[in-house]
Amino acid sequence: MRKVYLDNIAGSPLIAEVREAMLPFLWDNFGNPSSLHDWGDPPRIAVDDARSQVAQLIDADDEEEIIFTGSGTESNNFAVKGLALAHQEKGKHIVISAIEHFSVMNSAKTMEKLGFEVSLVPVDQYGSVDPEEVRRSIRDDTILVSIMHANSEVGTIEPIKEIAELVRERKVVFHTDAVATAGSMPISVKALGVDALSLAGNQFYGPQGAAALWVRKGVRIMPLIDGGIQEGGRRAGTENVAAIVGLGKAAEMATVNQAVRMKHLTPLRDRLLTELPRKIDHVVVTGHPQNRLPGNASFCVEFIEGESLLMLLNSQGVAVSSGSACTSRALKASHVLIAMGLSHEIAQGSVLFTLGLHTTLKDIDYVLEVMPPIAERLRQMSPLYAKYIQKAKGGK
Amino acid sequence: MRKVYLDNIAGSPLIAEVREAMLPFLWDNFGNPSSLHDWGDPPRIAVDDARSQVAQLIDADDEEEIIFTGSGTESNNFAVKGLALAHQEKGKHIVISAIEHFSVMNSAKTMEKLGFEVSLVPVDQYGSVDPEEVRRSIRDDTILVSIMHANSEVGTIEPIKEIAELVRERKVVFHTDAVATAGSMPISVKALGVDALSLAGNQFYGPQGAAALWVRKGVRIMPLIDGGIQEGGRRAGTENVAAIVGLGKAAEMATVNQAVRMKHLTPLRDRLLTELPRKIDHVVVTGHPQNRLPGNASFCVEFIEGESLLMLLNSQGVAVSSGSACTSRALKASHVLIAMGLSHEIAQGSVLFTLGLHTTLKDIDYVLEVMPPIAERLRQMSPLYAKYIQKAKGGK
Amino acid sequence: MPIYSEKVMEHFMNPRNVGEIENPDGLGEEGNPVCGDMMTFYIKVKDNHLEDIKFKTFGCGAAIAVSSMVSEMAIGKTIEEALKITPSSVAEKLEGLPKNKFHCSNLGAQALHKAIENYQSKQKKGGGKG
Amino acid sequence: MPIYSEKVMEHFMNPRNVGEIENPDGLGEEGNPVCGDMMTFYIKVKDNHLEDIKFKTFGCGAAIAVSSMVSEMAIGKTIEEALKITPSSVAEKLEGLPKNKFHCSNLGAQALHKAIENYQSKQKKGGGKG
Ligand SMILES: Cc1ncc(COP(=O)(O)O)c(C=O)c1O
Ligand SMILES: Cc1ncc(COP(=O)(O)O)c(C=O)c1O
Repeated sequence: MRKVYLDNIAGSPLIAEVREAMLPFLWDNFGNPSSLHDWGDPPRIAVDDARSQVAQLIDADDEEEIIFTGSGTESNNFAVKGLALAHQEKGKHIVISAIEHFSVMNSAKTMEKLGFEVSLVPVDQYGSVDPEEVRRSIRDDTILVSIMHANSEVGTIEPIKEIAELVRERKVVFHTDAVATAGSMPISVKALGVDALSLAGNQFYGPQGAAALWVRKGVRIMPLIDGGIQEGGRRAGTENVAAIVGLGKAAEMATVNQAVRMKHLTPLRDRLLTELPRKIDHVVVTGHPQNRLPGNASFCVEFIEGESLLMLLNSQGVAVSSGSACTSRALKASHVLIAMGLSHEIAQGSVLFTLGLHTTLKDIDYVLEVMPPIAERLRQMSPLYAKYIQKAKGGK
Repeated sequence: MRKVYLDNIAGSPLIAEVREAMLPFLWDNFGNPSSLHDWGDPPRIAVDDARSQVAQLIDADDEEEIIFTGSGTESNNFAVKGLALAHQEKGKHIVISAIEHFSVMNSAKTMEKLGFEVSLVPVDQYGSVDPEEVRRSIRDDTILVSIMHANSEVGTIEPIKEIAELVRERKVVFHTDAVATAGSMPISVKALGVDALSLAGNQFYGPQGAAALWVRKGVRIMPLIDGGIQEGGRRAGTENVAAIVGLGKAAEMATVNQAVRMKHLTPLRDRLLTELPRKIDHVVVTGHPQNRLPGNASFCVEFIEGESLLMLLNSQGVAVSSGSACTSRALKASHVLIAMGLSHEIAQGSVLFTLGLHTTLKDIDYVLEVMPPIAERLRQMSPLYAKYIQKAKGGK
Repeated sequence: MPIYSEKVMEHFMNPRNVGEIENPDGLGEEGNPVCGDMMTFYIKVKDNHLEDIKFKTFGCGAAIAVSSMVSEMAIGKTIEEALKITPSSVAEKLEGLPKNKFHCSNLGAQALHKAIENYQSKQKKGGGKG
Repeated sequence: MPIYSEKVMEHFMNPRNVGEIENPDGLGEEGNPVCGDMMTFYIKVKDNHLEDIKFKTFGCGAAIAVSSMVSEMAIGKTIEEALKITPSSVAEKLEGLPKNKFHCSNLGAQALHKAIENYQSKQKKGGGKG
């Protein structure tokens, strides 16, 4: 059976160059970058190099603005909690969007428990944040705004540059979660005009275990993880050298190959976005029709629940994910789909294809071939579909 | 030139079995343990297995009590901050020892900033904590005691079982940082009687990037890293599967081989501890003479500064570390040595040998051969030594 | 371990008794779209026995497997026997369900019981035919 | 990069002018054991020139290399020239010092200056010989 992996958001294979770069630091170069003897030199040099590579990926002038962390989730926790705590003498109000990743959303909730106040900026039906809405939500005691660069569940890219301008006018610190975009499309922290930006290597063919938070020089932040003075005292703990090296290499490869990669992904994504609703009735595309991640095609298939769809696709060799309640371990439908105004019933039919470097046109065509009978089969079992049909008949 | 690596505390090579276990999860099995399709199965099974292996290493009954984290530092931050925040309705007083690792020490300092109060329990000249001192420091509003199982800089093993008994009597939560001991000597959380315990794979030939906090069932803890509901909602972020698998395998190997490893290390350590002070005048052993880590031999060489000693040893192929001010990036002599009552002058001469699986008798003898002339050379340059000699002469 | 047992997978891939019964003797609905699982059970009763059962289910793998298993367990049984089918006995027959799926997706027994109640209340009203 | 430049390493491994001068014309001490670096400079002055310099240093690689470099830079210079030697000019000659080492370990110039001051104050008192 054909194997078609379209769940790159959940995990993706390392590219060969990243693997090669990491291997020496997993085996022979086991030293600690802090060590003053010879064993410390290769890891120290390698971590410095990786810092430059990551700085370059996001067009940061000063590589010391890059703080390595362990995951995108950690970067977001660090940003939200660390920036809020460092600026609390000015106020205790935080603004985020209603469709942030849980790592931002729940960090903000934790800050609420510590006496902060959080406002959620709504999104429209495409998952887009209106900069005006952000501006309106800023108060005199607002100290932090965090709006994601793109939402990975529905692919929508947010107008960060426009938002940043308005936030800067109010002299409020602005963080963006760019985990879904960094390495997948060109990013310049200078052009965006943000103060802090999260990115993670596992989203662009780097390994688990290394991510980064970029914080503009001069912007204060409180550490999330205290201890030794690694990362300039901003993030403690012995460096995960192999993973950092992998992140650096992945950043370098992305800087070079981004344009080619986008050219590869976009037509495949567009084919899926246009053809699937043609092959299956009652399928809605979720997210923005144009402003979306190059590898993201997301839908809701009406009258069907996502997990059973996912499992039947899996039985045909196709890996996808879903934002349905049953597929989430929290057993709640994606807050992103709900924030976009979809009903719970429709949100349950969520299916998300995240394409990658290895995705081919044949893969897409295979999905277009196997998925309609699966949808049909589930609809034949669905009491919601039965009701719909009955109504439609009754309506005639 | 002979290469003698005696800085295993800073980093150590992976053992072959760990490497083999990790490789498939770095390359082919790139799936996400949360994924419901076939790609999710191997990582999910592997993470479950690792959890059992780690539970077994520390004799924990329930593997769900194991929470994977990214580093020993993170485990300690999670323990101190998470346990304190979860129990603050009872009080805001925390007790730690004066020789805790910075990850515990500075987490406690952060809690001070958030309105908590911290008491430091002193240690004696050997770095031992007196359980009575701990008992005396507990107040009605004490909610957390954190005392390390062993100090990795001076090797001293603390009487955790005795301390735990006294703390339990007062119904206070007790955490121990066992990063230096877990995997290096037998540990049973049941026998120790603690409520939470930190451990890290990189201390027993596992990889960077995976560590754990064990928390007894029923003991509340607040997450340090919020987000998705990985690790039962207690530590968010996509799992670093390869590292977790490596930690699990390293735990399994340690469970099996601990006794043999200790038998290998102890005589080598003892040879260094007895012979070095014989070969070089004015050398003091730091830490406890008997209750110490099997691979730890630590000294202060009087009239000499640790970094220059370290660099000259390095020029002879020997890797060690030091607790001198110059070797620390914070430029402060080890707080551990100072807490043990050593003068700054003597603490500057700190040198730490941490032996490992690969250390041989020849390595030790090589150190005993090359180190005396190095010490002599540095003393000939030392104004402190000159003063000492002058005084000694004057005294005659 | 994989999240679902082999038995669950088998019933999910080949669910028994999917469909509707025209003019059923009893009909029971359970669940709602917020939690993501909805089931409708149709029963045909003869001589106090469940002569035929059909169901339609909108929901996850567990929900579909549970519905299928419930229908298989109940078919041919007396009303009294069928009312003894519980979520636990269904989960057991399925060789276990994931912990977090137990409550939400394991609504099959309730849906069947509702269908039976529906039959019984009609009986009371209409004098019955069973 | 490695933490120390090649030049620092070279001076650390082969420090020039280590030792003491009996009955020096000037003696200067700098540093303390808390920060971990201490230096003693001895000078011999002739015709207003630093005819000989020796030092003893307790400290890190940087401290030793700095002392060596300072002695090499100052030897043969006039008092006035020697007083122009600054921590920055020493660091420059050493092809750089790690940022965190700059202040603590770069005491060589001060120790030399103290030795010169010591010489000068003796001169004032004793009428001098230089
Ligand atoms: C937008 C966004 N932010 C943060 C994260 C968190 O990443 P991780 O789970 O790897 O920590 C993700 C993960 O997919 C994401 O898509
Ligand atoms: C006793 C102790 N606790 C915690 C740590 C922190 O470990 P890491 O730097 O790997 O996070 C160490 C590191 O050596 C340690 O020795």
